[in-house]
Order: sequence, then structure tokens, then C-alpha cells
Amino acid sequence: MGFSATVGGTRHVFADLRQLLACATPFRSGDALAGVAAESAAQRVAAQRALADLPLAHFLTEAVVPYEADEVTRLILDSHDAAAFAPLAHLTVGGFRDWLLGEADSAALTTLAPGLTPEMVAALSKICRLQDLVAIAAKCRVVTRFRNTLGLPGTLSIRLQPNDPVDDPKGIAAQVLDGLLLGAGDAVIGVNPATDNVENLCRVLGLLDAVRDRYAIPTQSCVLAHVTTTLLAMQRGAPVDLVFQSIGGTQAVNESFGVSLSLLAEAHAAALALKRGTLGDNCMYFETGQGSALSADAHHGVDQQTLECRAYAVARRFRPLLVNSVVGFIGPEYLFDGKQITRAGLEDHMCGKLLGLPMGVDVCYTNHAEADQDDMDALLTLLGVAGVTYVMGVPGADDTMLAYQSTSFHDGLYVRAALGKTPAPEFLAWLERMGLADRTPDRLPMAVAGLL
Amino acid sequence: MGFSATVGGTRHVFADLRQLLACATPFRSGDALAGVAAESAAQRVAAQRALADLPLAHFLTEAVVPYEADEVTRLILDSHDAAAFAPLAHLTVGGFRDWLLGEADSAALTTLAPGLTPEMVAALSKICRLQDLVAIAAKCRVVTRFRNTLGLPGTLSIRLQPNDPVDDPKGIAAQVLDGLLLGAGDAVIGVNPATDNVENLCRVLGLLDAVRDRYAIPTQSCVLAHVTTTLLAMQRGAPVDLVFQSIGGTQAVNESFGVSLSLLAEAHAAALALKRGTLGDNCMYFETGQGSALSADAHHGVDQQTLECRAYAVARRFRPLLVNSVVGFIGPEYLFDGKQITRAGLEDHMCGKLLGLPMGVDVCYTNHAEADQDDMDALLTLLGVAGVTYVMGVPGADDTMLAYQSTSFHDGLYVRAALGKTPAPEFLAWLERMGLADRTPDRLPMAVAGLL
Amino acid sequence: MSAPVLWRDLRRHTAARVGLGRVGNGLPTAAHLDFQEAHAQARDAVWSVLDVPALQAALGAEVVASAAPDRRTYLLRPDLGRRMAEGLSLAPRPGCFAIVVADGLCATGVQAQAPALAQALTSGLRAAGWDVAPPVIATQARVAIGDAIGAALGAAMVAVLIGERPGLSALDSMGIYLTHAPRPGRSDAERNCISNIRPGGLSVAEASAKLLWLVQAARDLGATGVALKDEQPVLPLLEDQPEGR
Amino acid sequence: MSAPVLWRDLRRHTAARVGLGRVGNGLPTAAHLDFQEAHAQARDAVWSVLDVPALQAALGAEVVASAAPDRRTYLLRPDLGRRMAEGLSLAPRPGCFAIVVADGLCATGVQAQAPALAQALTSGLRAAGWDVAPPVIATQARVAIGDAIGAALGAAMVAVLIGERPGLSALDSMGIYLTHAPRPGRSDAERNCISNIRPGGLSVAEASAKLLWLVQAARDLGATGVALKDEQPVLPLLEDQPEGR
Ligand code: B12
Ligand code: B12
Repeated sequence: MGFSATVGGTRHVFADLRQLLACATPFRSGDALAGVAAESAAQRVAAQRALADLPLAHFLTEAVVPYEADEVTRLILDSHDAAAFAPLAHLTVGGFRDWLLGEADSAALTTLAPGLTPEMVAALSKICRLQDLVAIAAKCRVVTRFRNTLGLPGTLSIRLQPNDPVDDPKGIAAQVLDGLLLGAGDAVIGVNPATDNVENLCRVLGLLDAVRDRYAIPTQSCVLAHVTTTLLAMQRGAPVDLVFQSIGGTQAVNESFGVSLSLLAEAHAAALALKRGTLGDNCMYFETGQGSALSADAHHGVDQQTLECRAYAVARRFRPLLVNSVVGFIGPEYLFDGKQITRAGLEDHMCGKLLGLPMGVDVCYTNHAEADQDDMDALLTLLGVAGVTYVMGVPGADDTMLAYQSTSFHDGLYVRAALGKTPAPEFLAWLERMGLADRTPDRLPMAVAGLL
Repeated sequence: MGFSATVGGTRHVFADLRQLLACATPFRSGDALAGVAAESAAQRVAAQRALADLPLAHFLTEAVVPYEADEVTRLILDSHDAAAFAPLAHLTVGGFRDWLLGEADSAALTTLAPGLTPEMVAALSKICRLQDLVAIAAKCRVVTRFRNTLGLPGTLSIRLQPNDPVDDPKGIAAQVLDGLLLGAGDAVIGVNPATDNVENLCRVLGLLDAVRDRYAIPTQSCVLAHVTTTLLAMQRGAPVDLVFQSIGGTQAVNESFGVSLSLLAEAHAAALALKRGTLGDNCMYFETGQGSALSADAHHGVDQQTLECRAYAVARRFRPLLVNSVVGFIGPEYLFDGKQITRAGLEDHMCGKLLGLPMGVDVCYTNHAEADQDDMDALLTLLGVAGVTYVMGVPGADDTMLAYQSTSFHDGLYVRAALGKTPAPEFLAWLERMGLADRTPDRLPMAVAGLL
Repeated sequence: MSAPVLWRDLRRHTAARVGLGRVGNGLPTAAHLDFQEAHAQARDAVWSVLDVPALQAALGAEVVASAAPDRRTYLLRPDLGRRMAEGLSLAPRPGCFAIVVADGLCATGVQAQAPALAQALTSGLRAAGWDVAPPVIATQARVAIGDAIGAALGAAMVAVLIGERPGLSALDSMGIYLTHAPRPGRSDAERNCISNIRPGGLSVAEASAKLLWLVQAARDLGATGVALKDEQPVLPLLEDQPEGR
Repeated sequence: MSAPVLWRDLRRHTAARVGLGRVGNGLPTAAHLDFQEAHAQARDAVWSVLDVPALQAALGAEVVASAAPDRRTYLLRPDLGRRMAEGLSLAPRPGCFAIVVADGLCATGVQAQAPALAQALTSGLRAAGWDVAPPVIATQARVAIGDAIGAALGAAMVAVLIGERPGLSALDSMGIYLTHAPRPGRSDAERNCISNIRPGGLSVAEASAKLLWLVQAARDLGATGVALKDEQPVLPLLEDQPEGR
């Protein structure tokens, strides 16, 4: 089945949904690399017009990656909630956009989420301007709980990310303290381990749990090792709050990450069984990012943003506490510059939220991309207005282990102050108790100082 | 006198303040065109370091355009308020930035403004990130009044810009109605006349005044003809609320615009004499924009952003109701793409505000620049967070006479809603009376419909 | 004409994008996509090229290139667009009235309208006693190239017919800039401008009448620019005209 | 060691940018400018080039170019960086252990550390009974070029020593990716990685010890990748070590 639209007197034809979606996507380097980008601005507009006229129901009949070949496609279609979808079943993609900007409210969006497929929201985002991405996302409410409550209106949380190039416990601890002193850590205190060593993993998990416990911080910790390594650590009795894993939007990219839906289900079950959450049992943490499937040659000719949305279908299956796109992290071959990173970050955020996920964004760039702090300040502010659930906090924005620049603890303070946002309520109460809510004392509170 | 700093082991030397300021400026095409941009990122950082260490007081001793040759330099130095400057006299540029981000509050900034020179705030902006430009500007309060009150905390006003390619009264009126229906027009209803014909000017002035009067709209009107043409119109008894003029940062660029300080003073006096303001007597409206001096070969080797700040010194002399940078209007030879436009817009806004001006920004781009609606959405949102006094409102963002894209009436609704801002209070009350505050009726309120 | 009743009826009175409706605070999808399409077209129009042979046939004109070697350079180097390319010269014609036809930021409107306008102008000026030089076509040109051309000719005045930047709703607009005693270094304060000459704007007939009025006034005043005010009587109000221009 | 008392004392314990102070919610000017300087340097480091002759002298290695003709192409076309340039071949050495030294995203760390690491590795592997092929230097290369090179050699395993992307605080970091039975099409799930090898990170000695451990385990398991877990015993906690590594 094909699609077509006329622009400037020329009729543009698109062979299938895959091509239609790809051509409708605002330009980004990864789609050019994959050879699926629109060839001209006119062709892009034509694809957007054809897409705008497409009934949402069509997405239930044409898969972009074959059902037989891909467990993510099967997950999407088999778990689709037709009852939730029913109220919108008559709309086109364009009508969906109009409804979202118009009458839709938070409650309606929450009810709707299970009725939406990743491809529907991907299509939507392709006909949205930046301000639509912001305004629609701002209507979504997704609240999750483990030891505190994330995603409440008016809050903006921070993952404290104290990475060290050799997982030196003192290096990690110093960064944790720095972050706490600057109000970060309510989303999670999460370390990317430098090595994949199991004993090392257990050691870092122990360290983070000890800090949290000692100061009774209402938050959760995570060490972002491979899920198989975390499973081993759980078997060895390590204190695992959240299970982390990088995921993608096709079975093949997940295989290149060494994971599958059944492996994730196993890990989820293991984490649930630990019952470490006090306020709730959302215990998974996922990262995604446009370009990973293409990098693994696992993209099936689908544009990277549609695949990114499909990764959210994987994520939502496991009721995660946190999900974030790593947007600028991978490199310029997928998102070339600040402009592409900004757009992708806001797309990912809105699409994830519409699908019902507690979306954060790693507002970041690498030194081989055409981007700088100004771009990050812009994206961070925009995401704040869009109601992002959380962003990263890295000392001075410089991750000395992962070699990229993310948002700093100071950035977190800036965006909260500029937009009148607060941390998660339980964490805010803790900051107030510690005398850290409004200022950072030059002299460390002694109890905290004792850690090093 | 020279300046220097060492970066990466290399010592970089800067011959004078002019070169130091130019090299410290984040890259933009206009400075490259002028041949004054830094040659490398390292040289730029070196200049920023040297600039950060420079005492603010130095700017009172070294002019970037010679005092003898330039009436703008004379205005800046002769009208400098040493008493207002005194509390900061001990600071360097870097210390100034720290103070602004730290202890400075709105009241202190208002008191300080007459003690600041354009070059001081230009220097400051060059060592600021985007978020600093936002955060510092958000602290500034500048309130002006004519028939309503502009610049109050929590408000964001819109210039309704109903331009027509032949100044057709019906075309203008239809656009005015459209804007009012969408909540725009509290900053000013301001037409750029297609021709510079005096009789035509009087006719358009009459039309706008009649609309305002008929519906008792608490706002002001303006036709943005050349100041000499407006003077003629005033002599002929036309209803002139605000006198408009484009201005620049050197005597020579102003000459290329056909204006001088004395001509502006004459126009200011004439407008004051009309006493048409009901709440206040701020009756001037100025536009500025990076690149105009270079375009007129009137830049004296000074970077375009420093010159832009000097234009604000001209503006503040006349206690204007409104000032805006036209930032993306002129073209890619000065600001190449969305990134450069975004940065410049936020620089202009912060610098103008610090100097005590009611700064708006024409968030816009031309079709020969590398920018699109996404860039505008980002800049608009950032400016909203920074507390911009007003932005433009053009039907559907498309100015059919000036041939560029500015913000639309819808954009105004978006940014107000996203950030919880309201129009000027008197105008808001009027919108409420007319039933336009929350929605746009499909059927026009009859009183309004009668206009066409 | 009946007063509008529905919001969207405002569209009857203007080509501006009024009465678009609203979805929440946003633009309805259809209006948004119309905008995107217009933007794609306007971006392409920047790269439109003068059909010089066709223009020459119509105008019988000489052709000079600016110092900007190509379109990209032209966009970033306005200084080059203001100068004639190295080595070009023009036969002097002291005291003449010079007409320059320049691509500017969009060639379409100039291509379509310059011949008729140059013709109307030439006969009007001749009737007023001017020695009108054959039009000069300038490519990759800015307004101020008229100063260089006018000086080379020794012209008493120059009118530059130039492509205005393309907008979303007008890919065919032309402007005229009139400069008395042209020579490199003239500032914009020393010119007068007539803008938005196109089917949806000022007609060729209106524009040439206005230009002839300005030329006469400039001759009387001995200058163009800020000091020269357009006092041409304005047309009657459009409400007295038939609907839809 | 005494517990820190002042916020800025945290800096004693890490090279990360802790204890920077704050001005309002912002970064103090000095810290901001330090960041800007580091960013300028890191951007330049992306363009650092392997001194191939020097490396060859140290390693006695063969050199292969990837299919990416230059740095800019390399950055945008990872697919090309994973293949050998057209027409290159290597003498087969079935069953060998292959060592590839690749520039990756920053040449500096590889230049400095690869010779010592290759040496330590070679002797360690030989001691374990491996036939170690002479190292192959690969330019404009991605990790997966090891699959192509390993396959060309018929290697049993390949270790790719590659420049990691430069960070603000590390312009000299190297990673090692180990792949069993290399051949084009291997996925990252089928490799193991050792990262952050540099003066401020893992030492060359630690890295080669870990790699030797992994190689041994991979031979036992008959695979690398997710199935192969690094169970090398970890070093004692650093609090028992002298301050400042
Ligand atoms: C970029 C990156 C990614 C990207 C890779 C996508 C891409 N196309 O580039 C994404 C975000 C997808 C990613 C995912 C993961 N990564 Co990673 N990644 C990095 C990073 C920051 C840079 C890599 C680099 O510059 N390589 C050099 C360039 C020149 O080579 P390249 O060919 O372009 O890069 C390839 C490899 O880097 C490979 N890759 C990326 N990560 C990993 C991880 C492993 C274990 C392997 C074998 C390969 C691999 O992907 C690239 C494309 O093929 C490094 C940290 C660092 N400072 O180097 C971590 C790093 C290599 N990743 C790491 C980990 C743990 C992971 C995950 C396993 C996390 C998880 N729990 O799921 C996943 C899955 C990896 C997989 N099996 O594919 C660890 C490895 C730890 C270890 N010693 O084993 C590192 C060191 C960071 C860390 N400490 O957390 N990663
Ligand atoms: C860009 C622009 C500007 C820029 C010019 C800077 C620059 N380097 O480009 C800025 C913002 C500085 C500007 C200022 C003014 N402009 Co203006 N400008 C335009 C615009 C939108 C586009 C011009 C264009 O594309 N030219 C074609 C390109 C190819 O040529 P160029 O060589 O690059 O452009 C030169 C001229 O356009 C010239 N220029 C720009 N504006 C004006 C105005 C006059 C009266 C003259 C003689 C020359 C002139 O500046 C450029 C550099 O030399 C036009 C509207 C339009 N749709 O065309 C209005 C327009 C030409 N400007 C207009 C006006 C009124 C002014 C001001 C007098 C406003 C004021 N009250 O101060 C000032 C001062 C002008 C001056 N004397 O220099 C009017 C002219 C009306 C008329 N018929 O006389 C126009 C038609 C718009 C309008 N209706 O308001 N302008």
C-alpha cells in the first residue's frame, strides 16, 4: 500500500508506512546515514501532509518491522489496548495533534496511553513544531514511586551521576556529596561502573546503599551495569534498588545489547522480589537513544526516531521508575548539532510521556558533535517548560568517565529556580532537614563530612 | 594599552579593548564578515579570561569609538552616573557576573542601571552562557507606561503588527481584529508603513487611533515611519502616540539611518507635548539589531554585539516605552542560523534590561537564513523564561510586507500559557470585558465586526 | 460589502494569515503544514536565478556581475554584492538617468516586472527631458551596486530595480531604490525606496508613477534621501474601490 | 586522612569538577571559563592524528586504513570506519591472536599507551601459549574494524586498542574491545570491553592483567561478550591505599 501528497504541483509517492514516516522526519544526520531521509524540503512536507491525513487506526494494520521477525513488534501489537484507543479511533494523525493541543487534558492522556502505539506518537511528533512538543508534553502526568514520588506537577528531579574512571569509592563518594549539597539525587543516585566486574559492582552497590541509609535519604540507588551482571549481583545478595538496562526499538538492536524481553522480565521479577521500594514498586531504569539501532545495523530501514519510540514500548512493559533518552550522547553521526539534539530531546520526551513513561532526558553532547553549553542551556530550559521528569546531574557538567558533557548540579538549580520547580517532595523535606534546600554551606554539615 | 591571557600554554595578546571585546564574542557571521572575530576557540577563551579580569572601571577610561568622532560615545561617557556605579566600582567583569548571578536583586539592578555603560554589559554578556543571560535578565524589572503598564512581573506583552503590502486600511483592520481576538496588542498596535508617504502615514495613524478609541482599548498605536516623516505628521495634527525610529550604536550608522541625537530629541519633545499618554509619558519606540552598523560601514572595527549595546545608550536617553532588537530580521550575513540568532536575542535582551530598557525582541528569521519555526519556538520560550517585556504578533507568523517570519499571535498564546504569563493588567481587563481572555469566539463579537 | 460575521471571514480582506482558527493555543495542523510548504518554497526562491538573456532581449541592456562569485558568497558577503566585479567598465554617459535591474535576494519578481517598469520609466523620464541610459542588468547584486554603476556612468541619478527577499506569501516582490548623484559611499539615508512592487502589492503602473514623482522632486531638491519626502497625493481609500484587488 | 571540612576540599578525592562553589544558582566565572577552555581543547583533540611512523617503530606493525577517506567523513560515516579500505589484504595467520591499534575518536592516548600495552599483552599471551600476530595499526577506525582485520587474518581472537572519545578532563583515554572468533557482523553483545585506560584511570599494567584474565576466560568459555563475565578479583578498597592515585 502506498501514500501520496502533492506539494508545489509535484506529486510525491511513498511506498509504505516506513518510508512515509522516514520522509516526514525533520532532517537529522542519522537518517541521512541510513539513506532514509527525505531528499528535499518539498518531499518532507508532502510526507507530512500524507501522514497528517492518515487514520491512527492504520498503524494497527501496517507494521514498520515485520511481526514475525521481531518481538518488539509483537509486543506492541499484542499488548495494544483497543478500549483505551477507542475514543480516538476515528482520528487522523493531524486530528490527533489538534485534539492534543486542544481539548485533551491530563486525565484523558493517562487513560489514553495504553491505546497508543509507538508509531502513532512518532508520526504525531513528525508534524509537530518544537512548541507543540513542549505544550503537549506539559499536559502529560506520569507519576512513579520507589522510595519517593517522581513526576508530580511542579517538580523536576535529578539523577545524581557520580561516575569515576576506576570506580574509586572515594571519588564516587565525593561526587555524591557534591551533588547532595547542590540539591541533586532525588531521581536516583546512579553510577555507571567503569568495569563490568561483578565484585566491583557489588562493592559500588554497597557503597551507595550505605550512604543512602546512613543519611536516611529518601531516594534510590542504581549501578548501571549490564542487566546480566546486575542479575548476578542480586543472586549474590547485593542491595539492588533499580535494575538498569540500555534498550532499543527492535529485537535485533536488543540482541546487540545482549538483552531480550524475557531476560528483562527475569530481571524485573528478581528486582520486584527484593521488595526494597517503600512507597512503590517501580524498580526498572531504562536508557534509550536515537541511532543505536542503526549503529547495530538493526534498523530495518526505519527512521531513528520511530525506532526510538518503539524502545519506549519495551520500557513501558516493565513499569519503570525512570526512563531517559541519552539524546546527544552517542554522537554526531546520528544527531549532528545542537539543533538536531534539541529537537530530538523534545521529541523523545513528548513521545515517551504520551506512551505513559516517566521520561527524563540526558541533556548532553560529545566533543565530536557541533554543540556547546549554550545548546544545553536551551534544551534544558525547554524540557523544564515541557515538564521533564528528571535530568542528569554531573559535577561541573563533565563526566570524567563517560567523556561527555551532561547537565551539572548547578544546571539543576538553575532550571528549578527559573521555572519555580521543586525536587520530589520527600527529597525536598530531607534537603530542608539537612539545611541544604536554599544554599550550599561552605563548611560541610559534619554528618556528611564523615563519609570521606 | 594591551591585554593578554594564556590558554593551553599559548599567550594571546589583544591590542586594545575593541579587539579584546571582539575576540571574546561567541562566533557569529557578522564578526567574521567584519574581520574582527577570534581566529580560534583558544583565542576566544583567552580573550574571555582577560576580559573577566578587567576592572569595570576600565571601561570609563578606554572608548571603543573615539570620543571626539562620535556623539554616541560622548553620550555614554558624559551621562555616566558615577554615584550609581560606585557600589560596583571595585569589581572586574568576572566579579560583576558573579555578583549578578549571586546577591543582586531587582531593586539593586534598577538603582545600578545608570551606572552601567553599554560596553560593560557587552563585556559581561561575552562571558555568559545562555542560562546566565536568562537568569540575569529575569532579575531585572523595567516598567513603563503610556496607556497601560508594561513590564510588570508575570506579564508578557505583544506588539500587534498588522502590516499590509499597500497599507490597505481593510487589510490592516482585518489583521488588527485577528490579533485582538488572539490576545495580542498590549505592547502596541504598530504598523510598518509600506510607503514613506506623509498623507498615507496620517491616514494609517487615523485608522489605528479610531479602532483603539472605538473599542476603548487600553493600548497605544504607532506607525513605524522614519522619524522625520512622523514629525511632519505630528505637525499636521495626526494622532501620534509613539514616535518610532531604528537606531544604531555609532553616530555614523545613525547618520546612515538619517537621524542624530538632536533629531531624536526634537521628536521626543514633540511627542511629549501631545500628552496623549494617560498613565505615563514614555512615548518613544526604538528598534535596534546586531549588524546594522557594519552594513553601513559605520562599525569602527567594533564587534556587532558591543555596538548593539551602544544603541541602547541612545535609546535610554529618551525613556522609551518600548525597545526591541530585530535580531533575526536583517539576515544571515550578520547572524547565520538559529543558533546565532538565539544567542544574540538573549544577549540583546539581557543587555538592554541591565541598562534599564523595556526590552522586547522580534523573534524572527528571514528565508535566506538557516533557521526555521523550531528555532523560533526555542528562542521565544527562552525569552519568556528570561522575562522579555514583549514580542511581536504577526498573523500566522508571516509578515506579508516585510517578508520575514516573526512570532504569531498563536505563539503569544503559547508562551503565555506555557509560562503562566498574562498581558498587561489593563489590557487583560479589557480582554475579559470583551470575552476574549480565554478563547476566540468563532463568531466575531458584533461590535468588533462592525469595523470592516 | 457585508460585515464579517465569522472569524475566518477576515480572510476576505487580506492575504495575511488571519482567521486560522486555534487548537488550544496552537495552530491547527492544516495551517501549520501550509506554513511549512510555503517556507520550503521561499527558501528555494532565494536560489532563483535571473534569466539574463531573456531580460536582455526585453531591455536591450548591458550586464555586469558583482564581485560576489556565487550565490552562497553573495549571501554572506554583502560588501561584494555592492561592487562590480574586477575589470568591468561602462561607457560614461555624464548626466544621464541610470536604471539598474538587479537580482537581489530573489530574481522572480524582477524577471517578471522589470521590463514593463523600465519601459514606463524610460518613456516618462524622456518626456520629462532626461537622457536615459540603457538599463544595466546586475547579478548577485545589492542595492548599493547602483552607486558603483551610476558613478561609472557619471549618472545624475540611479534607480535600482531589485529583488526583495522572498516571503512566505510573496516570491515575486521588487523594490526600487533611487539615489541622487550616485557614487560609492552613499548611505541609505541618501536614497528613497519604493517597496513591495508585485501582483499582490503595488502595481507596476503605481510604482512607476511614484518613481517619476520622486525623480521630479529630487531634481527640484537636488537630493534624494531623508530630506526628500514622498508627498504624492494618495489614492482614495480602498473601501471606495471594488472588492479584491 | 582527615575528613573534609570545607566544601571545596572534596576536590582532594576526585578529578571530577566538585566543590566549584556557586553564585546564586550559577557556576562562578572562574569555573565557567575553565570549562570553556577544556571544551576548546577537547574539540581539538578529536582532530588529533596518529603518528603512524612512530607507532610502527615502536610496534613493528602493519598499517591498514579504514574505508573513511578523511576525518570529517569518519565522524559522519561509522560504517566506513568499520571496514578496511578497498583493496587492502593481510597475510592469513589462522588461529592467531590479533592486536589492532586504532586511532578511534582521539589518537593521543593510543599513541602514548598502545606500545607498552601491546608489549605486555604479547608477552603475556605468548606465555599462555598463543601465537600472537604482529600488531596491526588501523587509521580512521571504529571498534568493529577488528572484525574485518581478525577475519582477514583468520584470528581466533582480536583485541582492539582504540582511542576513546576525548572528554573535558581526559584527552588521552584508550579502550580495549576483545572479540572471540572475529568476523564482520559480530555485534557488540559478543565483545568485552575495558575502558578508561589512561594516567588518570586504569593503568596499562592493570589493563593488560585484566585483558589476559578475559582472554583466558574467553578461551575456556569459547566466547566473548555478555556471556563472559569479568570475575577477576578486585583490588582492595582504596581507603587502604596511600592518598592520591
Ligand atoms: C557511546 C557508548 C555507548 C553507545 C554506543 C552506540 C554507538 N553507536 O556509539 C550506547 C549508548 C548505545 C552504549 C550502550 C551500552 N554501553 Co556503552 N559506551 C559508550 C562510550 C561512552 C563511548 C564509546 C566509544 O567512544 N568508543 C570508541 C569509538 C571510536 O568506537 P566505536 O566503534 O564508535 O564504538 C563502539 C563501541 O564503543 C560499542 N560499545 C559501546 N558501549 C559498549 C559496551 C560494551 C560492553 C561493548 C562490548 C561495546 C560497546 O558501541 C560502538 C558502536 O559499535 C563508552 C565509554 C568510553 N569512555 O569509551 C561506553 C562503554 C563502552 N559502554 C559501556 C556499557 C556498560 C554499555 C552497556 C552495556 C550498558 C548497559 N547496561 O546496557 C550498553 C550496551 C552496549 C552494547 N552491548 O552494545 C561501558 C562498558 C563497561 C565495560 N567495561 O564493559 C562503557 C565503558 C561505559 C561505562 N563504563 O558505562 N554505549
Ligand atoms: C532589511 C531591511 C532593513 C534593515 C537594513 C539593514 C541591512 N543591512 O539589510 C534595517 C533593519 C536596518 C532597516 C532599517 C530601516 N528601514 Co528597512 N527594510 C528592510 C527590508 C525588510 C528588506 C530590504 C531588502 O531586502 N533589500 C534588498 C536587498 C537585496 O538589498 P540590500 O542592498 O541588501 O538592502 C539594502 C536596502 O534594503 C537598505 N535599506 C533598508 N531599509 C531601507 C529603507 C530606506 C528608506 C532605504 C533608502 C534603504 C533601506 O539597507 C540594505 C543595506 O544597505 C525592507 C522591506 C522589503 N520587503 O524589502 C525594509 C524597508 C526597505 N525599510 C524601510 C524603512 C522605513 C526603514 C527605516 C527608515 C525605518 C526607520 N523608521 O528607521 C530604517 C532606516 C533605513 C536606512 N535609512 O538605512 C521601508 C522603506 C519604506 C519606504 N518606502 O521608504 C521598507 C520598505 C520596509 C517598511 N515598509 O517599513 N531596514
